[in-house]
Amino acid sequence: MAYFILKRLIQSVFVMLAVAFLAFALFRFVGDPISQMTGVETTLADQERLREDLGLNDPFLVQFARFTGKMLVGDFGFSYRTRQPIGEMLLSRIPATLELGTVALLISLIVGIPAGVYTALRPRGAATQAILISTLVGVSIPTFVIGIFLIFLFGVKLGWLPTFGRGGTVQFGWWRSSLFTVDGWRALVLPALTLGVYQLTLTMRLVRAEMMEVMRTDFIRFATARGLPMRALHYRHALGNTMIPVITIIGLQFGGVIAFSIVTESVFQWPGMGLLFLESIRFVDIPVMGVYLVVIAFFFVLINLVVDLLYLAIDPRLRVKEAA
Amino acid sequence: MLVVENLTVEFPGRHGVFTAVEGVSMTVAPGEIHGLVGESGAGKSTIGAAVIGLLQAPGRIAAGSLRLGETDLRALTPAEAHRIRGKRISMIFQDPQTSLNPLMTIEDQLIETILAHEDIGGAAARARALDLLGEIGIENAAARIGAYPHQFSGGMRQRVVIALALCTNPELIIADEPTTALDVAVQSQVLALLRRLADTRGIGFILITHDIGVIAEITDRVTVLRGGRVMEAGATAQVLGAPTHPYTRALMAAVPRIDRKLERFLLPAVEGDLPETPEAADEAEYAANWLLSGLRHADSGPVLEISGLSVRFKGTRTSLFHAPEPFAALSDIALTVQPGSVLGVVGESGSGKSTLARAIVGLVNPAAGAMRFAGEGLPYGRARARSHPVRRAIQMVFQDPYSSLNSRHRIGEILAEPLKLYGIERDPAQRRRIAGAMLALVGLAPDAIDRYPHQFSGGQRQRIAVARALLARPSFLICDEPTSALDVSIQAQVLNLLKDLQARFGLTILFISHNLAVVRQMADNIVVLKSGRIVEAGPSEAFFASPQHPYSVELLSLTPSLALLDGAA
Amino acid sequence: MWARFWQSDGFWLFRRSPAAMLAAVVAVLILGGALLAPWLAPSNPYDLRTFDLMDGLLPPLWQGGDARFLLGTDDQGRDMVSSILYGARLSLLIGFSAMLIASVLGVSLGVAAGYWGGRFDAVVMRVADVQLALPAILTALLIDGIARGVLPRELHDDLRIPVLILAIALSLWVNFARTARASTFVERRKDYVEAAIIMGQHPLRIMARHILPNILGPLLVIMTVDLAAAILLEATLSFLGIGLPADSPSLGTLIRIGMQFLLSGEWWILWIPTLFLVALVVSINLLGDFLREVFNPRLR
Amino acid sequence: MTKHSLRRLTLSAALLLSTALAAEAATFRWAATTDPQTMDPHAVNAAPVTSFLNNIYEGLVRRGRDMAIEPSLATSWEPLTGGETGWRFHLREGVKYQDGADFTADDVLFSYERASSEASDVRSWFAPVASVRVVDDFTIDFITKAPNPLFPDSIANFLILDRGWAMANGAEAPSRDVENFATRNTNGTGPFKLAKRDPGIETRLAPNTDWWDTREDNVTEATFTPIGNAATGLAALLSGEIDFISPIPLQDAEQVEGRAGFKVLSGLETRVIFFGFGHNKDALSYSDETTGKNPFQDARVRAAVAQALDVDTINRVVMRGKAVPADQLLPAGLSGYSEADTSRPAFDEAAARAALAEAGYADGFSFGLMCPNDRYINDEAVCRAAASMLAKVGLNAKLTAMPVRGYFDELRAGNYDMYLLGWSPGTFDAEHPIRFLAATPDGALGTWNFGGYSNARIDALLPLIQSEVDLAKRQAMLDEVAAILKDEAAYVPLYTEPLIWAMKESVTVTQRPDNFFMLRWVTVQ
Repeated sequence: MAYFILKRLIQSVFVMLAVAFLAFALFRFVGDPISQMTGVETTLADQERLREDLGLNDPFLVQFARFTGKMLVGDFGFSYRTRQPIGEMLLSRIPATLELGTVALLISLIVGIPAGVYTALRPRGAATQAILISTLVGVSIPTFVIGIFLIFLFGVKLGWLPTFGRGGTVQFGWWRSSLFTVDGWRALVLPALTLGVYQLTLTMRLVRAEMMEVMRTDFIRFATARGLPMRALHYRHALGNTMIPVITIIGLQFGGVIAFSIVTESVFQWPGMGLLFLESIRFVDIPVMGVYLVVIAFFFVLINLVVDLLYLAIDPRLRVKEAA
Repeated sequence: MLVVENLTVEFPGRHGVFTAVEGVSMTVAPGEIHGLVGESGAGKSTIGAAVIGLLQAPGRIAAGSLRLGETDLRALTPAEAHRIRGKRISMIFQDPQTSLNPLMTIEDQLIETILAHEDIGGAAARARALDLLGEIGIENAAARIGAYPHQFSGGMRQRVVIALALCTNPELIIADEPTTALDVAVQSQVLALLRRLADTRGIGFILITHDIGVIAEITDRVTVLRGGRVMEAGATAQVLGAPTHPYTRALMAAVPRIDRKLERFLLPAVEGDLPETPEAADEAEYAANWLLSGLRHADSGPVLEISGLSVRFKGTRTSLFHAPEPFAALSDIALTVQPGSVLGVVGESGSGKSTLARAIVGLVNPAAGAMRFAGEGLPYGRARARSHPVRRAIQMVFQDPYSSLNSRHRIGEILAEPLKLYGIERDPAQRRRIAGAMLALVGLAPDAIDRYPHQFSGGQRQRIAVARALLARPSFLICDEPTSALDVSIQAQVLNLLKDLQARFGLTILFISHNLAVVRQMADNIVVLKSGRIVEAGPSEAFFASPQHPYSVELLSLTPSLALLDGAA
Repeated sequence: MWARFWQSDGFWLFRRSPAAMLAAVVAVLILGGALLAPWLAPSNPYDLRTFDLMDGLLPPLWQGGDARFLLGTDDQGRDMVSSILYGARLSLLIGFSAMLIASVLGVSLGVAAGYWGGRFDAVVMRVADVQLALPAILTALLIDGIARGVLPRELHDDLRIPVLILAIALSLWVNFARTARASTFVERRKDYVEAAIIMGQHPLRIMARHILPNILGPLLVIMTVDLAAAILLEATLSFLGIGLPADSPSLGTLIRIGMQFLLSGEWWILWIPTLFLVALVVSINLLGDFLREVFNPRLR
Repeated sequence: MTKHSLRRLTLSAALLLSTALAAEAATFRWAATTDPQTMDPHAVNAAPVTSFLNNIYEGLVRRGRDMAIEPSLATSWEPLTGGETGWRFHLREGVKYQDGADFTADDVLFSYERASSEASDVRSWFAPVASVRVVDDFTIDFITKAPNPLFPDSIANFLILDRGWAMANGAEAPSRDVENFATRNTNGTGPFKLAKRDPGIETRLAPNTDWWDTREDNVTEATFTPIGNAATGLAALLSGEIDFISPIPLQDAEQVEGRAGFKVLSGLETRVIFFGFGHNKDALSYSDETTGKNPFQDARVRAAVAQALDVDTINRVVMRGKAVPADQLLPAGLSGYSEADTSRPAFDEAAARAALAEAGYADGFSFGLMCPNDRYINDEAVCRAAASMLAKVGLNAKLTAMPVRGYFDELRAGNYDMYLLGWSPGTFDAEHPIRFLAATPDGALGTWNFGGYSNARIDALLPLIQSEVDLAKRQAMLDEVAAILKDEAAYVPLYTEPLIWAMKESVTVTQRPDNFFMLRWVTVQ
């Protein structure tokens, strides 16, 4: 167990370093930060001096080494755009993204799993077909179109929900949460929906497929032969056994959610990491992009770890075996 | 108690309606074990499913009546039918590995089942569960009840399954191949348990099996099925003792006897096989000559010598500090195989039979020991060059004919592969010619060459597998449980084939099986494996006459003897 | 061959699944329209000479537009019909090539990883993790950047499409790798593979001739799903500003352009391409579902 | 002089003036596309920053509703006499910083040193300055290297910090790479003070109650939110979550106008959009046919380009008629705009083809056209329109539209044959574009003259223009430069960019052509 976790953590460091390297390799190509940092009237000489001072003329590897070296001692450097310390910037943005992602995920689970079970148990029903098709349409519209559409429907036309931002937030230390005010929740609904649609469809179809398979296994047939109540059959026995693959995919997807929140956040002006990242790209804010990527990588690693631990929790077979 | 009258079950399908069971009638009395015997496709499982009302869609009962006591099972609404399940009729499935929910402790599964049918407290339910486990022979049930299925061995698991079927005190239990997946030792115990339950509790059983041995051992009455129809039915002793129907006779003739070695099984022709035409004979002849021309007999000296062979698998690492315990699959194996002889390797599952074969062909890396083939030292698995001549000289026939042929390749390609790979035959046309002939030799029609594996029955596939092996012109053939996945009559065919080939080409064979009876039919010498060690070795006949090692003795005693069949065949 | 297809279970199921048939019809229509765009389209939206700013922002015919433009024109005076046909052509080109590259890359890595296991497997899977950690937009930027950095300037414009394709492919290959790996693990243990190993066949030959054909089923499903995903991803990327230039629009780019007219009353510029895209993606996904059924007999 | 000439630019503003009467107190929420990246007035010379900080800090002079220079922290100023060239500023007395400190000449000196230091991004404003001399607490001299008539205009955005405050908080120098106290904190003399700064998310301002000037606004609290996505911003306005947004997409103006409770304020920015050419390239980089030579070096070809472009249609369709065709590198009305010749080449395909034929390109040629796609209003659409028009006379533009983030680097690297650029003169004077766009590049001058256009006469005139005190003479020289640029068709000016603000009916603002948003003129009913 301890060994397992340790192994994962070691791998995770590798993954993060690799990502940092990739990220860094790309920065030089995104554009020239200098022309973004200086005004139109700045002379080329002044620009050149700034470039020198920022160490942008050093060889790529030197820059990378400096970047990682500092990061290892917890110094994430400063943003070219706002001159702020990046660690601070990210801390102020991470909660927004995490809350958005989590709620989106919850929506997708709370709706997706029952829907999946239903459609699995009545594969030929009209309702099933309706659900399947409509969700398909849902995932076939580009996220940004859905987002804008929702904004104008619920924000402008009906005026029920806010169109941007996080609404009322509550501060807990560095964690700024919008989960504790009605206002915050109202602001959360649309972005979470937009972000959740894809997950929802995926979860539903996954649960459905797995359910249909499990329902044909011997132990379900045996349980049926023992005349167990149907709900116990469906939910305790069948659904339980679909969870392993479902969790795997959900885990992967949560990473995807965080990465993909970029679009949603930019549409809803949601002050999360994704938005920060877009701004940084537009501004060639190299250090911010670098740190962002490393953080994302870290989340992925973390999620993978959690998923594996969940396996152990769910499936006794994976736990260390006692002698039979 | 259970009365089935001319039951007919149909499966409407793409190619019209398929009738799985037709006009079958049978009865089961309390405390009686009624055996349904037949080969795959005989419809025996379908009958069981029909009785308990769990026919797989789109199957439906087209005609006939099913009555359990006063209840007309066909008249029940789905809800009522579901209430009857478990309460009055229960079922035992073939594979204990898959028939328990892996994520729940057996305690939960038992209690859940009991409470589903009886309104007693959880404590009472638990008490009953404990008694039950005790009754079906699980030591210190109190401790084990909290365990998960995977923590039980196969036999124990099957007992748990039985306990689950029992815990609601049903009148009728349908046991579908309850012992097929188990070792002989366990098998006999489970069978004994069923018998006891029938006698003590007066439960009626429908015992579905393909194994006449099992039938002979415990059933009171038997119904012989073929293609969904009843061939013959009656009291077991009477039916097996004096079979009237030719199919029953054929079936029994095909059963390998542990008490004697037959030269050949006589059996009914199976459709799809090669009719005895002169052309076919010529073809077979051609293949035979081709083989003979290529077979170099290992001149004098043993073909295979193994000494001190050990194989270890390293366990999964779970701790940072302790290296995992290696698990010894084989330890200190020594054996020799003389040219033209058949060495039988017997043992229960997990005894290391297959590991031995895999070590010889180089699929696993031995930890220690020496292997010499035809006098030459044999490199270990990973060290063995892909081009090493022994890769041609040693060929293997696998247990499962369904997975040993690449289902995406035509038979022609599959057979041509060795010829091509070993550079035995350069010209494609010629390769095809030889492959075709070889098919004839193993008794398959020539048109087989352009078909795909899934278009053949298990037995035919196994013969194709043999053909593929022969096409390498091997001097040594390893057969790993070649027939254990097959119906008896098919098994008989394959065994015949192997016997013929062996006799004709003096093949040297390593024959692995868990089934002593089968081994006896093939082997000149015997090696008995137990948990990775050789416990006894010697000439076959001597072994069967008077086994030395207690384990061998036990094995022999447990294998169902067909003494009461002696009237027949 | 054909005979086998006609009476294959797949085709039989197909004839019994209205959804699949409808989807197939739509997909075929769009595909045909896209392939034949140069002959079907009233004008060539890539040829600057053929359209005139004067015709800009004309509504569809039924809203009193100009007879020449069935679905109206965009802000450049480009015929929507032509733009959509050519756009679909481009989207499909990008989608297909990206999907193919992704599948080749992913499958070969996945099969190899599943076959050899051990260290190679570990490395491949960690690389996959890294890939997942990079948002598609970033991969796109990365490829684009490297291409700009490495290749001569005059090539850049011709590069946009390849770059986009590569970027999308790179963000999709992981799916294939994981699936291929999983299936290979199963096949690897099967006797026919071991038989081949015993015979001493070359590992690459075993993977290609023996394992690959047996794991195609699930892969085919992913192909369809990812084809749809690729087309959508292309749309999203162009929304994030790293898509195709507006003078050679894909469906995605059309939608991105259309977004500007969400409120301005010229609804057709946004919604017609969107509807078209949805129809395309949905039908592809439906076909994917259908294939999933065909290749998973247990689900029948 | 600016006063009368700017009238047409500020018509809208004038109209609003009447209604701009202080009503009861109100909070005000507004949004724009970009967040001011810093609160340090000398760290970044970018419109969003300067515009925003003008609400908090003040300069010696400021611009009124009509862009005219008016007294701010300086009450009056006059040219230096007695051999010295430069300007003397008489400072306002009794002005207090928001932290209570007194404003003195020393702060101006400090701010000058700070703003002209190496770390500053606005130091170019002080290129002409030789030295600064504090005469007394409320008098200060700016000595310039040469006579500089427009110096006071050129430092309207030179904002003053308190020396004491800066020193005390270690903000002596502008924060260039690492933030300092002044990056997120302010201490100005202006009408508003920073209440809350949440970079990229929200910035809140509160009125400075003891501001020296009389208030015209009635804002009790002002909240600024950056909203990058145009559609989202508009939605936020229409749903009533914000009171004001700038800018909104042209094509949406009508819709917003049509809605009850909302209004649109559209004027002209001072930015002229134009095409430039690679004058110093001896061969086209992206041509298929013409190799080894660069047709754009031929003035006739450049003129043909100008004639082939139907700017009116571009304006009507792409710019929704909100722009105004331009004929020079700065919009009509700004100081130094050449009234001598305000004609622009008429749209005439035939003539264009003829000109091309005459230049030896009867059947045209292909070339690379570079455009940004996120810098100017509908920039990409304009380029596409232009490309299709050019195609009709045989000039096949290969259009590359890219994000601004890499755009200027590409231009500096010479990866274009023809490019689109917009220019807004920081000094609102004709000298500015000449200095940056027409002067031969030498590192200091012509830094945005990517095509390396070079004309000896212009180079000669520039210093004279910069130092000429007599406005008539100066204008004559400016006219000459304008004429040269026009004959040589060095650039092809298209139009002056419109400026579109949208707000609730209840809001009254003043729109200035420099697109500065001044809270002190905001009233909310």
